Order: sequence, then structure tokens, then C-alpha cells
Amino acid sequence: MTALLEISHVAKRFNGVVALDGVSARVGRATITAVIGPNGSGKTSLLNVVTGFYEADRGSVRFNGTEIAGRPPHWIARLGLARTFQHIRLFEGFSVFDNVHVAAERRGTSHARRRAEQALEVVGLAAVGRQQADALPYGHKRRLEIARALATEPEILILDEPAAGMNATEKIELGELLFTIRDLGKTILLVEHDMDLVMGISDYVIALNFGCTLAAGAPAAVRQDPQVIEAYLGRPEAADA
Amino acid sequence: MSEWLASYENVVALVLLNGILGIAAYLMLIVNRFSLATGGLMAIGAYVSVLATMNFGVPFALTLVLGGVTAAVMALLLGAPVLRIEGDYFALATLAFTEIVRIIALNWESVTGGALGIVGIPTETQIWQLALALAALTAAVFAVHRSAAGRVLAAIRGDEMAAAAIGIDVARARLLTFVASGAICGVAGAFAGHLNFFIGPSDFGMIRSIDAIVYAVFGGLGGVLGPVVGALVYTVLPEMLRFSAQAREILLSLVIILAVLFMPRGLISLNLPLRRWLPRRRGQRGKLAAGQGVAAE
Amino acid sequence: MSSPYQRLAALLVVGALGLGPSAAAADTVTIGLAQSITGGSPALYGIEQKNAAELAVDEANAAKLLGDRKIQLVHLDDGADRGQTVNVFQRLIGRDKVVAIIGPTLSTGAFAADPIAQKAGVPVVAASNTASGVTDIGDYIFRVSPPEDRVTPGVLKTVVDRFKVKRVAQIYGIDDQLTKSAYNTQKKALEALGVEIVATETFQRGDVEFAAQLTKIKAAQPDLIVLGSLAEESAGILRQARQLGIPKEVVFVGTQSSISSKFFELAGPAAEGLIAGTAWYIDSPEPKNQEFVKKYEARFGRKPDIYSAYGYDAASLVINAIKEAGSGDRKAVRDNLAKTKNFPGVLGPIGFDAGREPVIDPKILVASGGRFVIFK
Amino acid sequence: MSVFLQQTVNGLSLGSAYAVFAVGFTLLFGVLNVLNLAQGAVFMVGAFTGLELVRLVELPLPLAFLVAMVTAGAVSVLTQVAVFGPLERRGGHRWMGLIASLAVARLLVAIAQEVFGTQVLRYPSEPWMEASWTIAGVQIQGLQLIVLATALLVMAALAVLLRATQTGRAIRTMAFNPNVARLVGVPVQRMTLLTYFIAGALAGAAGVQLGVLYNAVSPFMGETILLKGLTVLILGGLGHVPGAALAGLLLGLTEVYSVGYLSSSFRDAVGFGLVFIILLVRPHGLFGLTTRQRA
Repeated sequence: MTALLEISHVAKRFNGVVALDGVSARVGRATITAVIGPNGSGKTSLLNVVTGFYEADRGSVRFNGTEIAGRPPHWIARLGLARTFQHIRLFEGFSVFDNVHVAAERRGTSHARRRAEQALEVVGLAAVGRQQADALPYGHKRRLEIARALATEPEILILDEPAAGMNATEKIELGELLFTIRDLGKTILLVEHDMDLVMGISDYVIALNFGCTLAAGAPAAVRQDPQVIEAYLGRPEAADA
Repeated sequence: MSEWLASYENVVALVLLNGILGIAAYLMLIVNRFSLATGGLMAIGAYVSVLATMNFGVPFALTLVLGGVTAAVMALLLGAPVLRIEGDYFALATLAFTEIVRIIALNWESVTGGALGIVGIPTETQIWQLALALAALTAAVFAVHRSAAGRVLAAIRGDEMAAAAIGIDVARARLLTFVASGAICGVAGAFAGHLNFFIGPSDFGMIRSIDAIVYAVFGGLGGVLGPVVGALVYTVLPEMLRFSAQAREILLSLVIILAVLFMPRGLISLNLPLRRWLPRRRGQRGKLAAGQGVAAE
Repeated sequence: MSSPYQRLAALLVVGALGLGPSAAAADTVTIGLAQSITGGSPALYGIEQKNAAELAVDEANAAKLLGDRKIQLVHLDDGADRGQTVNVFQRLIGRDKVVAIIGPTLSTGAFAADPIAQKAGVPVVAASNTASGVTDIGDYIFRVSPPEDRVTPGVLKTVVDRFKVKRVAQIYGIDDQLTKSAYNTQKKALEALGVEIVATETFQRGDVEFAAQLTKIKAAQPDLIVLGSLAEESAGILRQARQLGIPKEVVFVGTQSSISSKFFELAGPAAEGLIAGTAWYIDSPEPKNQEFVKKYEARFGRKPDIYSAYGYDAASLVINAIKEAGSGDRKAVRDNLAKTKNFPGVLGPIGFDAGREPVIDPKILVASGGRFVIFK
Repeated sequence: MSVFLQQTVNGLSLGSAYAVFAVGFTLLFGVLNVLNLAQGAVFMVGAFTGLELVRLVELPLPLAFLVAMVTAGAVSVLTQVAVFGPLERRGGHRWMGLIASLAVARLLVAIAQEVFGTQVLRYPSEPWMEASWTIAGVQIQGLQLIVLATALLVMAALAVLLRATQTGRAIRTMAFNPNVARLVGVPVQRMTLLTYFIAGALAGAAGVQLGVLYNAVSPFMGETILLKGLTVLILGGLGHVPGAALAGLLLGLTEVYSVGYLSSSFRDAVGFGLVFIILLVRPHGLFGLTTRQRA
């Protein structure tokens, strides 16, 4: 397997608190890779390092063979890594369409409108393009964030807890959406708490704890890993969080 | 009418000039930066253009360009390191800049005349020129709002992190905005320098910077007309309140407090017919979440 | 509850009332008074001038100095902001049709606004502008406040000779036109006298702490310390100088601005010994002055200072010129102002020279026992 | 050497008053995330209250000092109740709050000017105020020592309040996170008012201190201290209370040394230059926490 994204020995601490302690991981092309772990295990920190929002203290992140660690977020985004956020971050005051349009324009202004419409179609929001984004129901806001990321035409889509706050039906629909996106040839890296969703859609799972890689591999294998069970699955209340 | 104009010519000139400054401040506010550099950049534009007129006989139109370009270059040099400073820290760093410019102007006597200033400047600035400049600037900003560049600025205002995540170079966009804002301040300074026969360091202190922001915020940040309306009301109000010399200051501050309380999103948030002239994205909700979230994490 | 739009409209209407045309009756002559009564420390001397001018006008009206014609005084505040000074001048000239303007408070305002009056042919008499060059703006610009270069060189020469001064220190307000202008004059005069300037220190408007500068000055061991400062700053400097133990033998020379009872109140015993040159002091024996001091105190509840005296004489001179001209014609008033010689003012006999600067008899005063007396 | 020591004494007494003012300023910022530009005017209100109590009511100065603190605190609370609170509830933008605070400052100054006139006033002199000693060629005034002592006292009291009481813990919880504070049952509204009160009282204390020390009370005295306060706020790190106390002293000393060893005409440029350089090196101030996220 040639890795699209290769994370090696990434470490990060904040004012003395260790968030990542030498994490290594590989994300294969056109796969869905999930990062799991209890709260505070460093999942979001890892995404933030990969997308440039945090600067790693050490370690390397290579995308398509290019070193991206330490590069600014917009540079990384232009290279083909698009992300969503744990807490929804839409452009305040923008319509649904404008949110996606401004992202599509990053790949040039010609045909940007059409590309924006296509991205909305993928997530199923083409019909509500003229609405104010702030007025959308919660699940739709999550989809809109995904559409906006897709509109930048990324090679890899990085999602931070995309199912957070969704009901069961919405989660199923989200899973289907992620399959659709993967089938378009995109790679997906996500952080997710919902085990059923993770186990159902992932090709590959990475489990973190205390900023370290605990286990990595196929979902079934990770699920059986005794360390993972002890750290995470053994505590059902954490799994539900 | 001509008699009225004779009585209020300078008021009209100041309204137009302040409108220009208000837009300069507005541009920085819409990229979430509270810039107090306005006074300092304006001073640079004013001194450069006035010295060009007085010492080298440069034509007025050219001194406007000169003032604008010098201030823009200064903004570039200042902005590159300073713009990465966030939130209120940025405001105070730019305040420091403005105060340092003022202190240099006070001390660099051979060039600026120190506190005594420069006297006997030919008054080249005409009302129609100011009106034209303000109209052109308003139109230009309006056009920018409608363009892809305007959407980039709006995205930064809407959410900085999300903007970066879709590949917008927030720092660069902000620097360019700061340079544009600096150029506007410089041109405004050049106009101001040729308005009243005289300039001195006290014309361009912190108060000037704060006033410019007041025009923009007081007027409303929903669109480019906000700062213009803000400048109009804020400049004319003291003149209107002249009927009471004693209580003028008290009335003026009360009016501002009431306006802020009852129109917390600025004058332009009123349901004026002007509204359709504003860019589409002025929201029903005026609260700028991103403005508060600038101190990351 | 009305809509915000209506609220704004109501506001604008109320304000617009103030912008309408003014209805000046035919049997009045209007004099404009452009003085800062807000906007920070300049208001300190703006208010004194305003009070005194009002006093002078009321007295003239009571005495029917112009016969049946009343003098109307229109005061507009410029908030010590020179943009507003220009607004005020244009409004006084265009709307209120004033015969003459007394003011403005600050020299910066004068440089910006006086050219407008000059262009419109409206005479201006300044009562607190002491920066050099103000009357060069044009032949309609007068002042009763003598520029420092009329007063300071004589004072410094006397002091340097009397006390055998060798080493001098200067301290002045760098951001104020008045004090900066005073400093320039003092420096030139000191250089001409051939004394050594051993320290030059500055402060800014609003400063109350001068200990750091004075510590430095003390270390330079001057015989004379020359102040370019306003009354309240002079008081602070003197007190702190004494507290820092600058010896009693060191002489202090101040500007005209120090001539104020406020100075004694603020400085206390430290005021003792300050020398300043001026046309006026509260104990000046001129009969006109004694009367003025009494009336001023009765009306405003405090003693006048030098700016009240200047303001009073500026107004008196304008009224006199209108009387002499026999009309409110601006040109005639200007010509009569220019002709004034030996007018009995509170400053003593006062007139204007060819450059429209005041012709007065400056005196050298010294602070002694809580008041200024003639330095002998 | 004695000149250096003299300058140090000058700087410490000046800096301690800066510190008292800035601590209140920074507390408001830290707890409520409010940059209240009316603090300078509240400082002025404190100075005038103290002055009138001494002059008209003939209260002894220490008592007048306390009453002035309470009055300034009350005025500060009043501004919250009448202006800043309603503005926040109406969803005013943070920048609107700044404008409102400027207008409030302007209003307080205008009222003071109507009531007291523009004249500079002074505290009546008493013999004990004039006491001074010469130690090793250095002049030390009794007043300087008193200002320094009261500054330390006031700040120590604040430290005890914040560190050792239930109320202090509540305030610090709010500074940490208002939502958390609400969840754990902190009476947020009451604590907000209390914070305004403390900040106002500290400003008032500094007003009396500087008014007595430098003999200059005027409606405009707040403008200069506001600029100093902003400088200290940066040097200390916005919202960092012990940082503000240290930075106040630091600014006092910096000013005095730059007059003493550079040039008095560049004194303020040195202060602001320091701010500028510190921000470039440490974008969150000298004692502020480092940034964690980039955008």
C-alpha cells in the first residue's frame, strides 16, 4: 500500500501538557481511515497538526511525498487537504451556496459556480442553496461543511467528529455520504466517537491513547486488541460520549 | 445656498474627509483587526505631501499619490510583523505605532517644525475633490465586496479558521487590506494637510485613530455606507449641539451612549431605503462571532 | 415604541434647528468669541478669556458705550480641536455675521482659522496666542498677548546679570505650541547672553510627574532653571524641584502663563522666587485693573489670571474700535483697531504696532509672599 | 550612583500608582473580557471625590481615600448597570462596547467639568505630607513611601480576595470560563458587578494617590493614566493581574530611566517602543500565555 499521508513520530505539548507523544500513522489512497480514542487522547490535536493549525514540536507529516509539517493551514489546504471542524465553523452571514462558492473559487474563478453546485449536490443540499446557512438544521450544517471542503477539490478529506450531535438516521445517511465521496476517488481521514459508525465504514482504524498509537489496522483487528478494549471499549460510558 | 456653504464649508469638508477615514478603518474591521494605526499613517501621508508641496513645489495631485504611496509602504513594513498579533494586542501595537509617529513628529523639528507645526500651507483641497474621492472609494469598496476578493474578506470576517481551512491565506489578505487601508489614510492625510493652512503633530494622535473606528462602528459594519453615515452623523452632531455651549459635551456623549444602546449594530442597521445598496451578505444577525473568537483557543 | 429610524430622524430634526439661519436684530453689533471651554487643558485659559470678554461686553452694554446699539457676544466652543476652530470661524463669519472675532484659544487653531477671517475681511483679536508668526497671517489679525520674544529676552538678561548666572537648565512642554514657542525664544535669548545650557528636558501635556527630569537637572548643577510651562505645570515643577532638594540659590524663570493665583495655590511655598516677565499682574496698580479684579471676582467667584486680563482687554479694544468706527463695518473696525494707541486697558496703556502686535510695557515680576511683585 | 538611586525612588512611587490603576484595568479585562476605556474617567472621579471629602467635609485623608474608593467603585458599577450590561444583553458587538466606554468617559469628564470647572485643583497641604528625608544623597518623601505602602496594601488585599476567599474563586472561575462558572453555580451577574466595583475602586485609589502625590486634580487627568494603563496592560499580559502589578512598576522605572539616561523627549516613545517590541517577540504580552493555534 502506498500511503497518501504519512505521519511519523509527531509530538506536541502545550505549556507542559503532552498532547501527542510520537504518533505515527499512514493513510492509504481512496480509503476511509478513522482515528479513535478516549477524550483527550490527542485525536483532534493530530488533525490540527496535519492541517497546519498546530505546529508540531517534532516529527514529520508527508503528503504525496511532500513534507507539510510546519506549513501554514492555507498552504496545506491548497495542496489538497480539506477539513471540517469539531464545532461547526460556517461563514457567518453567508448563504448555503456562498459558503461553498467561496471555497470553489480557491481553485480558480472560472466555473466556480458550477463546481460549487456539484459539491452541494454530492451532499444533497443543492435545493437549499439560497437559504442562510445559519438557519439550516444541525445535520445539514455538518453536510454543508463537508460540501465546502469538497469544493476545494481535495485529495484527502479530513473530518473532525462529523457525526457528533446527529441522530441515528442522520448517522446512517452520513455513512452513505462518506462512501459516495470515497467512491469519487477521495481519501477520507476522520476522528469519530461513534463506534458503530467507525466500525461500519472504515477501511482502517488507528487507536490513540495519551498521545500514543495504541493499535492500528483493520476495524475488526483493532476492536479485538486488548489494549484498546482496556483503554476505550472497556469503558462503555466513554464510547457513548 | 452659497451663504450656507460659506458657513459650513469646513464641516462639509470634514464630513467627507472623515468618511474616507471611516472607510479605511472599516476595511480593517472587516478583517477582524482593530487598527489604531490610522492616525499615524495619516500623519505620514500629511507630512510627506505637505513637505512635497512646500519644499519642492510638487503639484497637488501628485502629492496625493505621494502621500498615499508612502503611507502604504509604511503600512506594508508595519503590517508584516504586526498583523500576526491578535485581537486587542494588535490594537495596542498599532496604538504604539501612532504614538511613536507623533513623538517623532514632535522631535524631528527640522522637518516637521515640532509642536509649532508647518504654517502657511497652500489650501489646495476642494470640496468637490473630497466628494469625488469619497464617491470613488465607496464605489471601489462596493465593487470589491461584490468580487471574489470581497468574498475572501467576508469569509475571513465570518470565520478565520474556516477561511484558512479552505486555502485562504488569511495573513496575506489581511496584509493587503492593511496596505490598502494605509494608502487611503495617506491620501486622506494629504487632503487634510492641504485643507487648513496648517498641520501639527497633535492633529494625528490616538484620537484621530479612535474617531475613525467610531465612524465605522457607530455607522455600522454591514456595508461600506456604514462608515460614511457614521462619519456624517458623528461630525455633524457636535455642530448641531451648538445651541447649548455649556452642556454640549454632556449632550454629545449622552446621544452617543443612547445610539449605541438602541442601535447596537450601528446606524446603518436601521431599516433605511439605502439597504439595497449594501452588499448581499450583511446579515440579519449583526453579531460578529469571529470578532470575538480571534483569540484562538 | 418607535422604530429606530424614527428615533434617528427625531434626533436629526432637533439638531438641525441649531443649523438654521440666525436672526440678528438690526440694532445689535455681533462679536464672535471662539474659545475652547472643553477639550482638555486649553479649556483652562479658554474659559478665563470667555468670562472676561463677557464681563467687558456686559459692562459696555450697561454703560451704553455704543448708544442705543447693543453688543451681542456669540461664543462657540471649538473643543481645542483645530478642525472645529475652522468650523467655528466659518459659522461666526457666514451665519452670525460677526464684526470681529476674539480668539481662538490655541495658536494651532489660529494658524488654521485666521486665514479664513483674513480672506473674509473679518478682524481677529487673539488673547492667548503667543506663538511667533500669528499676526503675519494678514493685516486683519491682531493680538493683545505679547509674543514671548517681546518679553523673555529682557527678563533673562536682567536675571543673568543680577545673579551672575553661568549654567542654565531648561525644561519645557514639547507638545504644546505655547510652551514650545516660549522655549525657542528662551533658548535664543540664553545663547545670545553667552551662558552655558547644561540640561534641556521636556515633558508632555498632562504630565504631573517631573521628578525624573528634575533629578537629571539637579545633577547638572545649574544656577538658573528656565521653565517653558503653563501655570499648573510650573507649580508642579517648582514643588518637585524643592522636594528633590534643588538648592534655594537656584533661580527659576517662568513664562507669562504662570501669572495666576492658581500658580500660588498649587505650588504653595515652593512658588517663592519665581521670576516672570509680563504686562499684567493681579496687584498692578493701574486703576482700571483694580476695578477689573474686583468685578471679576464678584461675578465669577475667583481671581482673574493673565488670560482673563488679556481676554478683557481684547474685548475692550474691539468694542472701542467699533465705537470709533461708528458702525459695524468690518473694514472700519479693523482700521480703527490698527490705529489704537495708549488705550487704557487693564494691562496698562495698550495699542498696536505696525505688525499688529501689542504695544505694552512689560514688567519683570517675582513671586514673593504668595503674590507677584515687581522685581527690583 | 545617588542619581540612579534617586531615579529609582522616583520610578517606584510613580510605578506603584500605575500598578494600582492597571491592576483594576486588567482585572476587568481578564474576568469579563472588557477593555473599559472609561477607567481613566473613574480614576478622575476617585481623585475628585477624595479631594471634596477632604476640602468640604474635612474628612481625614485615609478615610477620604477609602470613601473615594467606594465611590469610584459605585460609579463603575453604575456604568455597568446603565450602559455596558444593557449593551451586552442587546447583542452589541464588542467594538460597540469600546465606543460606549469612550462615550461614558467623555460624559464623566464633561460632568466633572460642569461641577468642578477646568481648573487644576490640589489636596490641602498638611505638615505630614511635606516630610522628607535625605538618605545617602537620595531625597525620599514621606508621601512617596505612603503611596508605595498603600499600593502594596491595596494589591495585597486584592490578592487575598482573589486567592483565599470563596468570592475570589468565583471570580477566577469566571475569568477561566463564564460558561463553566454558570454551570458550577457562580452568581455571574453579581460577580460581574463586583468585578466592576473592584476595578473602579482600584482606579479611584490610584486617583487619590496620584492626586495627593502630584498635587494636580483636574477633569482631564484620566487621559494620561489611561494611556499608561494600556501600556501596562500589554507589558503585563492582558488580564494577568500579578503581571499588571509588576508591569506597572516596570513602566514607572522605564519612564524614569529613559528620562535619566536617554532623553526626556523620547520618554513615551521608549514606553511604546517597549510595548511594540514585546508584542513582536511575545504576541501575548510579557506574562501572557503563548498562542496555541494558528489561523
